[in-house]
Amino acid sequence: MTARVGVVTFPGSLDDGDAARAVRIAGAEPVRLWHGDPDLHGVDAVVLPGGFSYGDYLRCGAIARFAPVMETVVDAARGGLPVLGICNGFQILCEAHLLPGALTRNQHLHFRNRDQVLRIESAGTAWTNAFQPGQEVLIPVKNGEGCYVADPATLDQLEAEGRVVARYVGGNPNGSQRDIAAITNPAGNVVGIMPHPEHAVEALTGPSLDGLGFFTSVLKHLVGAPA
Amino acid sequence: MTTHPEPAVRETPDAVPAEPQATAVVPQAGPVDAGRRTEAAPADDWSAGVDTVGRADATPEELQPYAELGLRDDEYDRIRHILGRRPTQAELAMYSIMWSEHCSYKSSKVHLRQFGEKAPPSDRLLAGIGENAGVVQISDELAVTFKVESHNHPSFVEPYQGAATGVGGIVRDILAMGARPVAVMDPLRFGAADHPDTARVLPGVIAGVGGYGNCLGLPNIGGEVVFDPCYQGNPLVNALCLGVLPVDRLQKKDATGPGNIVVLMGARTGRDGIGGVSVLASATFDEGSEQRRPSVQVGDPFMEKLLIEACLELYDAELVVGIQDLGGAGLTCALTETAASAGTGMRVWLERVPLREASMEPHEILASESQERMLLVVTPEKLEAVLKTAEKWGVWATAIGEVTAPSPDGQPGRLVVTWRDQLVVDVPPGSLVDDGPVYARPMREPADLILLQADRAETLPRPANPDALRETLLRMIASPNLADKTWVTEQYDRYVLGNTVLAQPEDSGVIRIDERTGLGVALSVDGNGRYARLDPYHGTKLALAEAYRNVAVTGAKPIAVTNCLNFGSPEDPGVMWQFAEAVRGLADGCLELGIPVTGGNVSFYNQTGAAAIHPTPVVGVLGVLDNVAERVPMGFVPRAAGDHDQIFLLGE
Amino acid sequence: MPRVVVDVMLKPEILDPQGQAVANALPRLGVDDVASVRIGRRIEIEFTGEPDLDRAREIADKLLANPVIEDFTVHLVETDETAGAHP
Amino acid sequence: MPRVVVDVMLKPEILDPQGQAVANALPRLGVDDVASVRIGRRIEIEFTGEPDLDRAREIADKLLANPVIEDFTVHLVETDETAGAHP
Ligand SMILES: Nc1ncnc2c1ncn2[C@@H]1O[C@H](COP(=O)(O)OP(=O)(O)O)[C@@H](O)[C@H]1O
Repeated sequence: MTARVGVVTFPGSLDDGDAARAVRIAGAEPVRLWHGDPDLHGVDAVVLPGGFSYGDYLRCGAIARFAPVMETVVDAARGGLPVLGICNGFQILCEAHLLPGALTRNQHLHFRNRDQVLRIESAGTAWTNAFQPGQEVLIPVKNGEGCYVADPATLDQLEAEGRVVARYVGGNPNGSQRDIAAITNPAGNVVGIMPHPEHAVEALTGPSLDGLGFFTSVLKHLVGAPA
Repeated sequence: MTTHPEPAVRETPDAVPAEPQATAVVPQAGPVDAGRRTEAAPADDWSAGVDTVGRADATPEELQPYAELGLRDDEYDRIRHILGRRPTQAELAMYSIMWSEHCSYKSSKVHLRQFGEKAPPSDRLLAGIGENAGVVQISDELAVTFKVESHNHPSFVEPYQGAATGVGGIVRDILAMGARPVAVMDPLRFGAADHPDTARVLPGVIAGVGGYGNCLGLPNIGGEVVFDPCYQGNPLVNALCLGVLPVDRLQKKDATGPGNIVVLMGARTGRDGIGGVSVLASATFDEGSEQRRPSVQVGDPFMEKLLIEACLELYDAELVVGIQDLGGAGLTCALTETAASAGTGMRVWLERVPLREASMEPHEILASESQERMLLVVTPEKLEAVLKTAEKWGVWATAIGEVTAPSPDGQPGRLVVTWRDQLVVDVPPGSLVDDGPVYARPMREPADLILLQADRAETLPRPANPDALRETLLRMIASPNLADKTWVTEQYDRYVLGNTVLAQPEDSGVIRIDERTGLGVALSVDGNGRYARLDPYHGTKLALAEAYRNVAVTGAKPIAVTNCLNFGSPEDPGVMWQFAEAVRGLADGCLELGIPVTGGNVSFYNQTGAAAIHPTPVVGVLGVLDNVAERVPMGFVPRAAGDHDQIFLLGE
Repeated sequence: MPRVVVDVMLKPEILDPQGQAVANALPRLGVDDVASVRIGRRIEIEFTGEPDLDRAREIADKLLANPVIEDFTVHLVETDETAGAHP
Repeated sequence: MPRVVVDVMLKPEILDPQGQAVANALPRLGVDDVASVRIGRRIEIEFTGEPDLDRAREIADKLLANPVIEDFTVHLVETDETAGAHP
């Protein structure tokens, strides 16, 4: 049975099609989920894609968090469902308090799109088990509000528990504290990442194929997980 | 946004009377509106000030501010002749907008004809000049559409919003053809790089182009950034959009089928960009109203994204008969163009238009340039489904009128508009769209051209030794025009949609259109105002040749051309000559290269006082790649095992 | 130390997509009695010496507000009135 | 009609790059006596009925402010005190 990975479309989601394509290339079946429908249609994992949900008005992710689908996603995530939030999805996960901290305006105040080297710090999550710890990957970053902040105690706790999943290497594109690019919850099933692995899954359109690992990881995770 | 506090949809089919009789329909204010509508004066207060057709008949001698609206004496006389009476205020506003240079192309029309006359035959062209954008077939099933447009002046006044709404406007043009917008480009011109005002304009424009395009989810795949003091008081912000459609999804703007319903979809209408017709304020308008008429439109890319998805869903379900975007001339243009191109009439109840400010007057509603709106023509049976789709995507959709039959004698129908039971407009739509003035303006080669041309490249001193050569090279490298553009292009998303094969810093952007077959297109925009200033005919040909080359070197076959012609005042014979030469150059160049101009845009009056910008034709060329995997990127690819590429220089 | 606060709001006739998006989201939180939401900026300026309202007005005019689309007001607050200090 | 105003400011310990950018630009305008600039949001809420401070506080807490990085205050203003109305 191929795994079924849901991709949520909020009003203003932009990378939902790309996330679905990445899921497909990784060998799973993408299932499109609609923000207004609380039913997850039995998917095995969920991706909250990038974009500008609700125009990113007020704060990025602040309004999307209240979408009907999010109530189910939050509950399911607490129950162990693998959830990956990419960019806007990461912002939504923080707003929904599935992940600690917040994503704020880039320190240099500009939207920035570039190919970015990341170091995978934790290969112990549902979305990074295909990598080696310390492995460097090249993935596009593109955001205006990607600066990760949290209070020092939270940051220390993330570090101590090995929950910093990836860090920017060779230049921090947005001023994130401790160069943090991705984090996870204590259980390792929920991951938020600012850069866009779904844009690095094809040689023709991406800077590398490194993004694929995030999607193949969850398949591996699902096979290993008890049904 | 699907949880509008009320359904986004507020009219049902039976609210539209079958007969084109004036029927009072009280606009129902929803909760969101309620707060803002409370300021509205009762309807009766307004009717006193509204200029109706009856009043116009009864007061033929009333003085009207047509000159302030930019209409000449003879143009005003023509309007009176067409109508057989003086126009109402609303009609006057409509004629002044539709007969403006911007909408009527009255100074450029006689020249632009060459694009059609000299166009090489093409069996790919599904829609050409005159449509919202040209449509070119690229395979049995697929077509692409692309067009470039200017938003120069608004971007000088308010760089962020001006540039943002420039992107929004061209995207709606593409959407109106039935296409999904898939990429944007932005040819830009600024004043001197170190001028303080450039420090205001440039970051705002870049942020605006990025802010709108990024939020819409359209990759930016190329453009230009050029600095020259001639653009100091008049920067150029041109925006190009590319769209893709299945051949059989091509949409028309024609308001065919009497009895069909006219639906306004998208944002609510506010007082955006009606500065031009503000002299028409009625006596009942309170003091301080002047400042309530912003000349700047504010864009809402989120609304536009929803509008795109809603429209595409409507097209795929075959729910619309005709569609037109609302751009420069707002409802006026959309209503008259859709009716005129079908030869039908239209009956519109203006008070049904959802407003942001309840105190708006009829001529303001007709002239408003509020962004993110589309006009649809739908059959009565499908209205319900259309409104449902709008509701799903959280955009307003309101039935505001219906299509009426041409007159029994075969004459086209009339556009009849009422406002709370008052007849405010009764015109032949074609008179606004097609019968506008056309001028063959005087032209004269600029007097200083001969002096400029005398200063020939051959006579310039050349670097004579290695040191001089080094110095020249360093100066060139330091020139803002040759410098790295990363500061700009990093602010644009080039990855979204996952089909960008080439983008900055490549010569052309390349977009994959069909994931299955690898079919794709390459696009480049180029222009050189300095060449065009020296010789507009050849300068324009050079711009075409450059864009053509940029497309060809990726491995694509160039097949279509779009253009944006940025010039000074057409009333200046020197500028008019430059314009005519540029058009002739582009038409001749296209003939020689064997590709048609499929559309474009003219922007006149780019000048500060008497000083015009350099004539700046910007030319976009589109090419097809049967398989984007075979595209040739710009850089030398490192070879394994010490193999080396050979380098050849082609041409002189 | 007192601060100068500059409130910058979009002119009433200018579209406020942010406010609109928030207003549309409220019913989902069970809030049905809000007629409109407008979102602007609040800027707190601390001077090295005496707070200077005229100076603040000048800064607002030149830098903080865009007079084409925004209006602003300037006023003085005691430090412990500011949002930052009183959650 | 009175409105409720919610002022949302970044917590003092959170870096405010926008405010800093403004502060850094001031010397160029000849302003040398500003110690710091902080930029937040001012949200004006109009209720359909009586303005409701408690309701506004609840909205602010749930939606308008992110408690991880922001503090807010809520207060009532007469309409003609708002920035929008008094340029
Ligand atoms: N305003 C812009 N928007 C997007 N891309 C741009 C813009 N300006 C320049 N570029 C891109 O940057 C690259 C370099 O531009 P330029 O220096 O003008 O190159 P060239 O001299 O080859 O035309 C090109 O890929 C061009 O498309």
